[in-house]
Amino acid sequence: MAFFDIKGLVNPLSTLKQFGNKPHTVEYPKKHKETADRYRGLHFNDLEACIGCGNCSTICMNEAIDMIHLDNIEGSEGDSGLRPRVDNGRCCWCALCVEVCPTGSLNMTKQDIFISSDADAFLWTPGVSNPEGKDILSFTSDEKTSLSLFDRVPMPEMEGEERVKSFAETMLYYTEEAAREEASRCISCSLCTEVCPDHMHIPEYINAIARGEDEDSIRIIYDNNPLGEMCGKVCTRRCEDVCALQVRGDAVAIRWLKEYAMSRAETADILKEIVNPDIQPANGKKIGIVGGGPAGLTAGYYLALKGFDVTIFEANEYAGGMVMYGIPKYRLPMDSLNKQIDYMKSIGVKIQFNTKVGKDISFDDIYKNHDAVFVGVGFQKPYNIGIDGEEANGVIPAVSLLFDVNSGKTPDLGHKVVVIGGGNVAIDGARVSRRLGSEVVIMYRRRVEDMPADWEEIEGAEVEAVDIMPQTIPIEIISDENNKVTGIKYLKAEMKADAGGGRPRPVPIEGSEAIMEVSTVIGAIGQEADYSFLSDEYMNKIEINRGRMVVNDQQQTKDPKIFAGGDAVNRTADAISAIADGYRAVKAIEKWLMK
Amino acid sequence: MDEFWMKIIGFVATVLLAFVVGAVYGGLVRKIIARTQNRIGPPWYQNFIDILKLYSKSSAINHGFMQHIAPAMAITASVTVLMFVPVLTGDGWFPWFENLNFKGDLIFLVYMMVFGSLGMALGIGQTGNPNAAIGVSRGLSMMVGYEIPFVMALVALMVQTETTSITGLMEYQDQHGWLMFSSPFAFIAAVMAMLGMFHYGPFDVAFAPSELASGPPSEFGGKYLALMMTSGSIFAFAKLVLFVDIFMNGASNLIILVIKTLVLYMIPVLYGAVSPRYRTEQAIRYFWGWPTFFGALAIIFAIYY
Amino acid sequence: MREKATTLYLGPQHPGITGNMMVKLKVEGDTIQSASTHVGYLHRGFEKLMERRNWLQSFTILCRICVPEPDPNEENFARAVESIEGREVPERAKWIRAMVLELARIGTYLLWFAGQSGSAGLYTMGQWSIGDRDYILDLFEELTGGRIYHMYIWPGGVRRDLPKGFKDKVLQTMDYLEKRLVQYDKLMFDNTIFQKRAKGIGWIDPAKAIEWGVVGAPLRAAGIASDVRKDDPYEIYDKLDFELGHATTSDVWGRSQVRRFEIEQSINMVRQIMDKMPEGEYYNRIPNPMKWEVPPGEAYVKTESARGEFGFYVVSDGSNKPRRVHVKGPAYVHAVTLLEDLLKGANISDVSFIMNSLGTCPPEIER
Amino acid sequence: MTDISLEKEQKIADELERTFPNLTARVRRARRVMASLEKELIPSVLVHAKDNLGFHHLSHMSVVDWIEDEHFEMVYTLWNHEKRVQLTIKTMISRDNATMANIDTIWRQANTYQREMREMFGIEFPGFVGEKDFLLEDWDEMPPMRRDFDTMEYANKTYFSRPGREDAQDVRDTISKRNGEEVPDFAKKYSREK
Amino acid sequence: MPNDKNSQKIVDMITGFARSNSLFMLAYGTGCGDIEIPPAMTSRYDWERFGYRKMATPRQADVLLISGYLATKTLKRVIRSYEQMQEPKYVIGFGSCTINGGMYWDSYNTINMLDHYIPVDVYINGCMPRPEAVMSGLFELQEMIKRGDANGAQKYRENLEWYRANQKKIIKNWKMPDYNW
Repeated sequence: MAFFDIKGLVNPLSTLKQFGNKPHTVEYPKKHKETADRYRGLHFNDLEACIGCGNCSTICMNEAIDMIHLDNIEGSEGDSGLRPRVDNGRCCWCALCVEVCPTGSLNMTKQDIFISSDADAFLWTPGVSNPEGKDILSFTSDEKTSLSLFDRVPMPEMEGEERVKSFAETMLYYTEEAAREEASRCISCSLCTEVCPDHMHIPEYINAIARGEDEDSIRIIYDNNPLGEMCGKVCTRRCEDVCALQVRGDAVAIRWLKEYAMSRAETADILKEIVNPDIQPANGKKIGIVGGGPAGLTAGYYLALKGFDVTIFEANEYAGGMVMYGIPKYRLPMDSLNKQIDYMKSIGVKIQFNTKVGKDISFDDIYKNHDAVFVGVGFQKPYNIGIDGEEANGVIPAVSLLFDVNSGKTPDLGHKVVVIGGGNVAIDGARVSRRLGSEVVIMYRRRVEDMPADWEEIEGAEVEAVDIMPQTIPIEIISDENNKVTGIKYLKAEMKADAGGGRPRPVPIEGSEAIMEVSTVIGAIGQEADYSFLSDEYMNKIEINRGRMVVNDQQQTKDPKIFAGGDAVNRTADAISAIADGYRAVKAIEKWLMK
Repeated sequence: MDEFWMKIIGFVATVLLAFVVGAVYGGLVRKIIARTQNRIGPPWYQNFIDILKLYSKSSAINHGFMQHIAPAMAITASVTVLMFVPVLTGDGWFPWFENLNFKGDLIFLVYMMVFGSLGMALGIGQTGNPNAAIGVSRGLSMMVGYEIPFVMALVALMVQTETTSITGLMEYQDQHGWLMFSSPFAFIAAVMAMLGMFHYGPFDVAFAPSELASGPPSEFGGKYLALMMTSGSIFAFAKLVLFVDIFMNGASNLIILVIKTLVLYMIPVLYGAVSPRYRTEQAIRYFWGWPTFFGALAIIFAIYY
Repeated sequence: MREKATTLYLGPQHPGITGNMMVKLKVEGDTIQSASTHVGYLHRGFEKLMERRNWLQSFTILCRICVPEPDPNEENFARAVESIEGREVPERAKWIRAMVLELARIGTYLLWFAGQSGSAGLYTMGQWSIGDRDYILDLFEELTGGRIYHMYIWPGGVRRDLPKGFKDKVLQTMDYLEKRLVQYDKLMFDNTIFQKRAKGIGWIDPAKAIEWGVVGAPLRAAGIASDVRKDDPYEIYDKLDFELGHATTSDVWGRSQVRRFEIEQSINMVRQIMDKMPEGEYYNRIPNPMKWEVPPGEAYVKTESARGEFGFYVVSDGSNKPRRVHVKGPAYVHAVTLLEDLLKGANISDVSFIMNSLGTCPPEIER
Repeated sequence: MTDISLEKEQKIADELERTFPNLTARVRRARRVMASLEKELIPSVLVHAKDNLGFHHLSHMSVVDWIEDEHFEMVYTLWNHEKRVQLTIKTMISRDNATMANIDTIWRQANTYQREMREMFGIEFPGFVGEKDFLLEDWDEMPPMRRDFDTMEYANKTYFSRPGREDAQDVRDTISKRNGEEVPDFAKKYSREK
Repeated sequence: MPNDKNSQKIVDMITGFARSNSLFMLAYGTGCGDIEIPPAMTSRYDWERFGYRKMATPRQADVLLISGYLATKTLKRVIRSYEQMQEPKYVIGFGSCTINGGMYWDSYNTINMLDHYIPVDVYINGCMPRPEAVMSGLFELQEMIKRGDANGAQKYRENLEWYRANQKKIIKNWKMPDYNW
């Protein structure tokens, strides 16, 4: 150091000139500096968009988020009715809850100050406590940044040209790795279980798959669904419609994960070994089941487990009902279904094949020889198309076509087939027809997006070069002198908004009439039940309303000894509802007989 | 008799004035430092609020009799010092603010200025707080440091003016101009010593928060602290007036007084704002270096003046 | 004359202590005979808590380990998990991370300016530098949504991309800070008194420095050029052009100079990063956080924080929760054994001064 | 870049294995060498690494509780400033009556680590003098970092939790109740964590 | 005598004004919340504008700012500091962790509810609360003081046994003088 360090004295003093500078103080509270656009302030929850999945509550490591009932919010399908409440005495503003919110309803706002002298005031229901937060959202999570995995693991499928060559399964299903990945997307909210008619334990079996415990997964599936593999392939999976992830992305492939789990049990023996059910000793009660469809099989299986002596009367060579005969084999191979039925047989369910009730055995016999009867006959009889000329040769109901094909026949449909309808059966008919070598057109009255069929089925049809003609109303089937179908006359339609507020209706466009040359017309408008096996006596005992048997919530008909389920009972008319009916009937029968 | 009462009223008014001006200065200093630190700072009257609040606080903690003595001695010392410093001179104000003076009061003042600190030291020693004890010992060491140049400067003045009374000094200045100019080395030495007296700047080692928490007043809260702050305000003012009196020929009215004292006050304040603190021994070395040199120079200068 | 030794407790409630810890001093006069550090006032049991939290949840509590500079914690944890799991990090994320770390370093150095000068009584410096640090915090708020706890660097990349116009703001702030550095120099580094206070204080024997576990600026001030960014480059530090601070005096003054030099380097690095940052993805998405299992393995990763080598030892047993996360902050050595050694024979005036020069941060000692 | 030569790392590993026959060393990647051996040899290996191999810096020292296998794993991480290589040395010690050699004579800062380990894991270091309390004060439970110490339980027992949150519902329960669904017990472990 | 009441009122107003506009905080960073205090007290937010200051010793402080979680070891010191403070004294709970444990709710070494150990006048929520929030909390406290609602110290004196029981539940080794406050 120099003798006297002048710089060391002058330089510090020179900084005193800062006195003249304007202070850079933020004059809070006179001026409130706005927080950044991403600021993680207090939460805001859009109560309408929130589905109450509780994922925010799960991710919160501080257990700051409770799910609570709010007075004005009722639960509904796909909405648990619960809403998050944040304990701000625990919150650390990490915004992980925002990142995992599948709907994006929970966000953070710019509200940065929360002060109270009351320690209990910090329970904060976002959206209720701060309705004004809606306009000052700051930290949000979009599809790209969200931690919810919105993209489904793609399902491997067969090539379009390959598919139509055979009835081999078109879906190649998940490999183990893909299944684990897909299963791990599930956030376990269980909203799906409410929508599932059978209330399967969906989050549990998916989590079991995610953790690599496939056998546990199978056991959980078998807890209330003995046709898991079938459901895994062809279920209408309404569960996926309410999946928390489908709000902003793809639903978890619940159905295919079930398929994956069930396919781990390759044979009935392995299945038995895995499920290893606890069969109760025989209790001496006998149950007769009419119809070996999903409802009947389910009822039979669980009744057998509970020690009942169960006999199923099945009209056809194989059990399974519409699932066996109404679903094409490229969706549900016969082996798969038979495996499940074989397993049921192995635990003591008796099935009398080729026994049509009303013909081979009278319903009266069954009624009298059993302690209870379960009727699961389903809908077999197709509706008529309801247009002129439908008596012509070459007009076949889709159900019949499917029955024939599934029974091993290969009917000749000619070069061009038109399928009328937009449901799954219509698509099945169309795709089967493609496999039989015909060109196929689907005529549907409304738009493609209105079709009740699964979008995957529609896509599958498109891949297989099925031509879909939406907004087309057939008006007449034209046949030649031999009463053989030659063409179909149709009108184009436009969609008009319904004045009553219902869904838009197709209205024919005048002068758009055209004729298409076809060789076969397949009608897939719907089916109804065939109650010819019931004598008048029983018809009177059992109330039948608009073609359906009337049952109480225990599946019990007016005759307490007769229980019913399946398509013949419930409106939804799908396999999983039938299984649910069967399962519910089991409980009711047990309760009724063992009381 | 009349004169006596005038004196009494004068005392009270002086103390009040000293307190008010001292506290306002305190507030201004905070404001000025704040501005150098790029911020706005507290309002100028903040010190009043602080002191008022402290008076309204309970002060229940008791470390014994001597603890009560400390603030009392501090305030006594500062009031006494003030009493012997003519605050305002000139005709109109004179009887009220001239205060006491006698021959040799400069020496008495130097003694009284130390007296307060010693009294504090006694009281603080009683509290048993090591921070306070260390603070006191540092403060006393510092005092030993800055008193030497300061006394040397005063000696120079006394030698030069041949009087030991403040009024004497002022009379001298009336005739010969400010001592600040006629005895520059004494002024330099005194100002350098003054840096230490105000405990700002590099010489706040006795109160260094990062070392000793609050330093000497660590154990004093509430009213005690209020008393100490009051006495501090008065003492600061007294010291400033003393400097003004002896180097700048006092002030004849309030405005001049404020200007002169404020200018003088800014020296330690501003230097303090930009200076880290010296360690005790460094501070003493500083005082015994340049300031003492200037003090000695001043005495020599005065002898040959 | 021999004075009686008194015991002086510096802390935990004491303005001169960085954070909440205590140094028990045996003092004779102003000279310290012996010192011992007492910590635990901030112990939260992070390592235990992380055993209860899954990998993603752990990420949120990590940043609380060192409050002034949380980012190296996040960086370390993210890198440890990525290294165990073999997860790729997008190139852009690496650049963003480096930017965040450098900004954090600048912020911490600014805070250190305040601590170092404040402990010497130069409060104006603290008022300036903490005020200026706020501009860095503003940047962080804009980038991450939080001023202090960013929770931004997470396994797989970073949480959000740079907001619009962020680059300009960063560069503006850097220009501003560079201008302010001139003022800082004048006030603090040119200041005779500061130099007098700092020179020769807290001397660490350069020959023993490595062995004593000295890291970071104190080690560089002892003439040993050691920096994780150079020695064991992570992220994109090998693509940046920067120099390390260097001093040989090995005292507080040397450490101050090293830091003073490095803040300038960091400003430069941020500029380089803003210039060279590639476009692209910033995040390699992790699986569903509740089910995210990290394969068994372990990693010791380290980051050069503003205080030196910050290490994380992370062990996974293959479950969805960490088996063990062990945090080793530089202060773990600096503020305990090293500080105790350095304080022996020092003046009490210098305790806080030396502590600040070592970059003491109690929360990282105790976690 | 992937083809970095691991020569210097391999050399260190070989050197270690040659000197200590019971030691296994491997190169994990560039700049990372790992060695494991039995606990008795630890001090001599550390001294060797420090004095002869240039690992002067003790980066970190840690312990992992493998409660299932009934042992603690001690981990020492060293850094060589010249060669820029990190050497990790591991050993297993038994979990009950856990003792480990004191190394604060080799590295002074090991003192702190050992104090923490003694307090947090209950590992004793014979011959080690260090102050008893480190992070905790008047702790009379099991050393808290042991895996079998349940911090949640202890916190519930010792500290208060603010009431007013009892009305919280579980989503799964709410939905099952609405469904009339009965989740079998064996499946509950797959339900969402509460 | 109405006159007396009025004068009492005026005295209260004046003391309320003085007390609320001159808050001396105890400079005790008990937890991580302390990191937002420097910005609040330095040039960018400058809380000295409102007469807030940091004081180094409890004797001189009016406000105890509990900046975040309290480890049990710190709790003991905090209680001690609190009892040394001169009345009127106020406590501000800073951050989530003082309210219900915050993110350390399951830690074995941190308390969850501060108001079970010392009375709290105002809580500032956040983790970290911004400097604005800190200042807002202090404004709230000012208002309370003016209204005469900030009477935590009185509560503490009245319920001392309850507080002591809670404190002693955690602090096993109770070696504390009884302060004659």
